[in-house]
Amino acid sequence: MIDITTQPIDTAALLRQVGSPQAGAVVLFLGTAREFTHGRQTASLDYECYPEMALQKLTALEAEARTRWLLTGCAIVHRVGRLEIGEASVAVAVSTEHRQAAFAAGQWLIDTLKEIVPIWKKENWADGDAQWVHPGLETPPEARDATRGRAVSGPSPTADISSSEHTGSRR
Amino acid sequence: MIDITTQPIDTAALLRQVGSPQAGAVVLFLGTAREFTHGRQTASLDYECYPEMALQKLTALEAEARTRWLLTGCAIVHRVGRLEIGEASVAVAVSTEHRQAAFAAGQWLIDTLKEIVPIWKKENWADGDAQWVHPGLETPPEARDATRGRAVSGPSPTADISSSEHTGSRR
Amino acid sequence: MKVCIRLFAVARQLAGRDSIVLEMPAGSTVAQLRARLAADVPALAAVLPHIAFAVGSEYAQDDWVVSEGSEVACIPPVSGG
Amino acid sequence: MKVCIRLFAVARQLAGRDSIVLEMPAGSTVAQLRARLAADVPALAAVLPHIAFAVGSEYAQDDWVVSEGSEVACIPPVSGG
Repeated sequence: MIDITTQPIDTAALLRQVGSPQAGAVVLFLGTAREFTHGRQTASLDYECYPEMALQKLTALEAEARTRWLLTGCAIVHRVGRLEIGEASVAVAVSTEHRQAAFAAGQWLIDTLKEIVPIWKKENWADGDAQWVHPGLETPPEARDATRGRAVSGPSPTADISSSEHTGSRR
Repeated sequence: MIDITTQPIDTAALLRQVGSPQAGAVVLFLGTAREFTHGRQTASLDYECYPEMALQKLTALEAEARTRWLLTGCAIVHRVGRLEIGEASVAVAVSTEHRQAAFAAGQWLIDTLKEIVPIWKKENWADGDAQWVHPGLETPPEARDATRGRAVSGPSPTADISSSEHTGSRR
Repeated sequence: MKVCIRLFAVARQLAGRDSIVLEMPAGSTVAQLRARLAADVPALAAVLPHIAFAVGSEYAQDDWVVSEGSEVACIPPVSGG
Repeated sequence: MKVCIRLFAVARQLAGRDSIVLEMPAGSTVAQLRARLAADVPALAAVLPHIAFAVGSEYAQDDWVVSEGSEVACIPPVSGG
């Protein structure tokens, strides 16, 4: 089950969804809005997505996970819009016969989601600044909502997406 | 938070319990009663524990996990008594700043719980047989509730418990 | 041909709009779209080298040839999860 | 000294009781308890080599000396989780 929603994520429904008489293990991962990042306080987060592509990529992720592990259940839900501190932005739930596969599949799903699914987070800092988070991209000054902004940097995630990429020309 | 209970595990309460403004990740593991084991059908499970020692060992597990990872929340609940297929026998919930630690701590906690905490499962097979599960121990015929029993075998888990073991004499 | 490019996150913010229509020669590649976008929307020039493109909801490399009517999107480095 | 041993799971089932009190010499070790238990409760003899002992809620090796009043338990291989 794949969903992108503006509503709070219903974890109980997700756990019911992936439950199965064939399952001996369930792993639920939640990404939650953290108050402090490198000591800087966050007031809230805004998530935006490219809906058609995000849904397609999430669906492809589930399909790929099902080729790698024998899943008795799988559900991925991403929330978009405004999130307060402590709220869950993403939930990944998988069930399997044995626990090793549930941990491995859950971790692979969230790791890969964070690399390839077109969803973006904006930090609304407590100091009034706001800033889109784009790992590897130094946000230029004009992209900041206030002047005290500081871009978050990190390795570019776009290097690992070749498996489902258009390469070469189409005609 | 540590608990051993005869009641269904309240996963929503566990998730609230481990939630924290400092947490960016939550991992919940559930062990659930599976209908088939090596093709043989289970009707229900009975769990029994040595309550004082099980609580002490679960408490020690949480403490050890907190020395290994920076946990913003940790909860372990094991259910005992009769469980129907699909019900959760155990729940481990951890929250951390970043997700890698949440997966690692969750997996270590359930792996170690299954090695050292004095809790036992009895399979009530659909064919009427019933049998305590003791990995590495061939259950002798007189320990079976019916004649078609077959002991579950596997590696002994008691080899790895030296960290909290009495060794040598006390006086 | 007309190509509509959807813009998200910092790209949308810098451009001040959520899509832009470019008039491109038939047979244009993603690289050519990227160059035209930088020329037409200078606010995007600095970030475009770091922005991926998607065509029809799939990531597309620079040599990908865009067809008329394709759905094209700018995909800045993602930060979901 | 009197030593009360709690029995769980298959040990409880085989012995038909959930504890047993043994009269042991002062200074007895876990190994001596195990031997006496096998002698007094023949139904346990076959499984006792595979059963761990706990004293005061800690796993105790064979050379551990049991004190009077200690809480002792037979711990068959565990299968919780």
